[in-house]
Amino acid sequence: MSSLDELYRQVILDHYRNPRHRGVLTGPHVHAEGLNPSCGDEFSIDLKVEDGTIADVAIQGRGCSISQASGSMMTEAIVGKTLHDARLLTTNFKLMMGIDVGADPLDPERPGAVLGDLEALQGVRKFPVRIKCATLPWTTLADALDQAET
Amino acid sequence: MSSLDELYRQVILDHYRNPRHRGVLTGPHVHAEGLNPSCGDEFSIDLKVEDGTIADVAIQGRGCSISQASGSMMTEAIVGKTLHDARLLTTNFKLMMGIDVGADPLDPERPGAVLGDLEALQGVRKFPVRIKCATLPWTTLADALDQAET
Amino acid sequence: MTDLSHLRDDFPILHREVNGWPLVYLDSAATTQKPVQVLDAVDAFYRTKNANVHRGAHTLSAEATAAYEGARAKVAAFVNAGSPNEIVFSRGATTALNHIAYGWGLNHLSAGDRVVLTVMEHHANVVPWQLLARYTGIELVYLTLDDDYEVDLTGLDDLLDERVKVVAISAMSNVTGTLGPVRPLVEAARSVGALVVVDAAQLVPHSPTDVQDLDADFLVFSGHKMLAPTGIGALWGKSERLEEMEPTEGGGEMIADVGLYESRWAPVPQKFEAGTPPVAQAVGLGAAVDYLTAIGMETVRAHEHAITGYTLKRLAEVPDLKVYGPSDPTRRGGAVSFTLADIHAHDIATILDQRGIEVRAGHHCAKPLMRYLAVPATARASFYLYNTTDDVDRLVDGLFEARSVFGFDA
Amino acid sequence: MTDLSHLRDDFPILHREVNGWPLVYLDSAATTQKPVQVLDAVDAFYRTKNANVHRGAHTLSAEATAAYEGARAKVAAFVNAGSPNEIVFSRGATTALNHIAYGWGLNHLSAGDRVVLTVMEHHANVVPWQLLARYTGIELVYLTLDDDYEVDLTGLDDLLDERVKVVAISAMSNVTGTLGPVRPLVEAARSVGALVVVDAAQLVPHSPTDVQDLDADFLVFSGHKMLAPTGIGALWGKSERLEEMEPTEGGGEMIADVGLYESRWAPVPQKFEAGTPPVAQAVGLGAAVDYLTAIGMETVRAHEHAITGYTLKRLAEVPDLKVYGPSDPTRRGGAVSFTLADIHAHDIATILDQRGIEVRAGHHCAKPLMRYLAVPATARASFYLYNTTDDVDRLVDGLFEARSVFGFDA
Ligand SMILES: Cc1ncc(COP(=O)(O)O)c(C=O)c1O
Ligand SMILES: Cc1ncc(COP(=O)(O)O)c(C=O)c1O
Repeated sequence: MSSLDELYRQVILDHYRNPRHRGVLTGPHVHAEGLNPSCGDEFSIDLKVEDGTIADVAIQGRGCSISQASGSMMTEAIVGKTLHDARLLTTNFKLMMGIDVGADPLDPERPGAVLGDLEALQGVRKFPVRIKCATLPWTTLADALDQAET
Repeated sequence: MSSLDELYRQVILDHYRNPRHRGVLTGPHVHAEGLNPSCGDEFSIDLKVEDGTIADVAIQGRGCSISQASGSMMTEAIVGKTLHDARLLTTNFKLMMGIDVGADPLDPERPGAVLGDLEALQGVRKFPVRIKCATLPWTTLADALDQAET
Repeated sequence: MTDLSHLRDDFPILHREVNGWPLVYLDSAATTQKPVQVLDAVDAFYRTKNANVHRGAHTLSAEATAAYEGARAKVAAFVNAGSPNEIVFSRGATTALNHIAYGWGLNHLSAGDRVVLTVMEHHANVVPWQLLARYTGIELVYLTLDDDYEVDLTGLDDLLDERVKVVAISAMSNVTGTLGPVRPLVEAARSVGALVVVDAAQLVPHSPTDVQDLDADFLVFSGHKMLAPTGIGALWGKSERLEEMEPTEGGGEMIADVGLYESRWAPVPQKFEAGTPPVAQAVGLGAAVDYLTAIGMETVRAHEHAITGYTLKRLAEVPDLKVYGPSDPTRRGGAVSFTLADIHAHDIATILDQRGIEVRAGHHCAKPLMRYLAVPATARASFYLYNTTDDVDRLVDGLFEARSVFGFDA
Repeated sequence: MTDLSHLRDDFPILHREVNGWPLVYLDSAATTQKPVQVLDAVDAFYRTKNANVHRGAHTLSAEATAAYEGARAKVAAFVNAGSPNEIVFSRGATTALNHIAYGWGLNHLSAGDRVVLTVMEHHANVVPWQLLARYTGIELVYLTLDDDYEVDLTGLDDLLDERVKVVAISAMSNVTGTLGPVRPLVEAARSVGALVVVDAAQLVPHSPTDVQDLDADFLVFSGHKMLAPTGIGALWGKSERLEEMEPTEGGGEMIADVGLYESRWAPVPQKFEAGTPPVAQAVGLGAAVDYLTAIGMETVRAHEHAITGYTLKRLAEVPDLKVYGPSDPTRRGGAVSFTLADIHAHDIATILDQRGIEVRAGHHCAKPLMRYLAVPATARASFYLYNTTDDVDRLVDGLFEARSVFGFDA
């Protein structure tokens, strides 16, 4: 497979064109916004947290296929997870992107560790300038998780 | 003669160490000041003008041997001259320095054209960075002449 | 089309490969590549006459000063300035615009005064005025674009009144290629006594420029966008304007005298060149000006009109592609922004980059314009004298691949 | 003495002649010469990866950005900054000091606040504060020198009170070679909550520098005085201080978002780097830092102590010569200012230049100091790693010739 085909997997284009959980939440929720100033990509997230678990999520954003697909896939991966597992997932995602987060890869058997569909994004790693596209939703999520925990 | 010897003629060192007409004038006179910002040389001149003739002159200043000697020699050359002849001398001096003043050299027979001792300064021409030292008194004089004429 | 392809040999970088393909550099509006003539001039300066300028009585310093001031004279001649003293060297167009906003604006503008801009301005000609507004309370007013992406002057008469003190306009947009209507604005501004500031960062590199003929008050540009090194640019100002301006930086060289509590300034242009200037970079700019002059700026412009025309024609063959910019290639510059179907500009740039084709994607430091055009990002191909129709053909091939990667029919 | 003479081969200019003599360059305090390693790094950048930084999704832009940010990391490590984000690239020390005065000072100082300077400051660390005084009404207060040209701290306790908000001091005088007492001043300033700004233009090139250990708030230096190209310098600031600082220039790159009337800034350090930065020059500074690191800054300093000591010893042989600067060569920098009998400094410089020896003559951009020392001008020999005792011997021979030209006994 050429690196372009690895980057633009079918599932990524599908999420780009049909983003999941798009919109805003009503009722109590936390909200966070992220921006990539160098390229202008925007991402925002609403999280509804119940008993330490992500009960619902909604996202909005504008940007390239990578950032938007990453965000859409992220919503599917975190909904229903505990805040803790969502954090583990964030760590694991960044590790997959080759970002040194000062931690080892997680035991792939742990629920928070399973990237699933998100693994389609591993082709991004070969495109260093696009890594920040893929991680924008995750840094925004981290922000929302911080809020949810305080 | 080496170019250094040409530059530092005995007569120049003599004027540097024993500047003529040093001081200030009392009574009515015009006054002008000049500064060479890049090297800090300073020069000021008082001119007493009677009937269109330079009746007396006094100078003050600090700086290198070239600027100070040029000023001292200038006082000897202009005292007793008409304003017009002092201007001609200024032109001639600048021409000697190789400065394009948009005029031809003057007839050497004309009283205003005779540089006399000042010709000792022609060695400066070989030292382009020092030309502005030699001309500082003359641009200051030009300023004073402007005032005397208005 | 004027064939300048023989010049490509002067540009070492054009012979490198990117991702296994020969480089096609289509990002000259961001920064241009450098010919060996410029690189050699800079190198030779360091190897033979490097010294600090203006301060020294020694030979090296005199030679360095002559090289530096010689570059000033070349730049002055290149834009037909009235005198080399009307050229202030700055780090680039951005710094120059800030000098104007602060150095002139802080001392001449006050609350309620207006500065007229256009929505197509680069951030460099927006943010300094916003910063100035914080300190002075001036108001910013924007001209918009018409349907063919030209600056819309219809409302100008209503807009211009005695409150307007400055009109600051880009002579050529780095996004749409639109030529700013400098002449009509100069005329209109004069009628209310306003100053005109021209951001010529995209004009001077690409077109003959005559500041006396344009008759604005200030005009700025960057060396790195015209074959010269990074770190150097120029601010041209009419003598009277420069005299009115206060220095924005204090330090060595810009002074006549420094006391403990007060100082007096050196004459223009030194007054605006505090500290050790970018000497070698100025020398490089001088060499770039020599290079461009030898080719002839009319030739440069003609070549760009031709290649822009060819590009617009070929892009029209790509389905779902939309160009943002004037349609007549002879009435615009060689920065061509576009979108392609629902493929985001960054994805286009990545796909092209895989084929060694370097285009820019994003907001191009013109967020107000992107909002005005209601497009989050565009891809942009921009040209200079070293580009050929082959480059354009490879661009178009790449765009067809982008379509196919994103599942569109070729 | 540490023999670094093998390094001379790295400096092409040292092989040229001046007025028929091999060049003896004794003006490194004004600007240093450049080794081929630096010239090659700059050239290679332009030939292989030149592009604008931060803005692009393409390979060239990514490579250029990596080179630029890599240079920032090198510079940060060189002065032991807490993080590369504490390094702001600027045009030079002068621009950096202006950034501090305006960017921090305008927003934190007001009428009656005091800034403490010393009489030995370079204009770059005087005029920005004077300009700030115009806008804010702050007062400047000066520390003087003692008999051995050291900063006199005896009156410090009386001087320091809660009005003092900033202490801005040179870490090494470019005239006398005096080392500014940064440590005691940091301690004293802390006691009244004042900030410390260090002008390290002459320190960083010549001595190991550890900003965390010095513990000041801001520290600035210029690349061209440490083997790097002109047009680049650095502002180091503690993170908290940089966060408190407002941008002094607006434009591209320094923004998070730009609206028509308001904008939001990018994070530090981008917030202070509006427009296209001096990319290639930063890369050159990175290469210079590599070069100096390979030699070792301890070695550089030891070499300069040795050559300064030798110079002071040899100058003592010249009758009627007076040195302005501390007498202990290990407690001072390698800038040696002097006068000789009644021979004006410019005449000394010209006579030396006739023998290919380049020294500086004048006020050295330190007019307050010249007035304080009551001397209109000095000649100055200043050294760097490429100077040898032979250079000093030729200087001394030249000074004897100056004596003879001016009619003194040898
Ligand atoms: C129209 C325009 N103005 C100003 C600038 C700013 O130039 P620089 O980044 O060289 O300061 C640019 C380039 O980015 C530009 O295209
Ligand atoms: C002590 C000192 N401070 C500041 C400066 C200013 O540096 P630059 O001219 O590189 O901005 C210099 C050099 O001239 C200096 O010697």
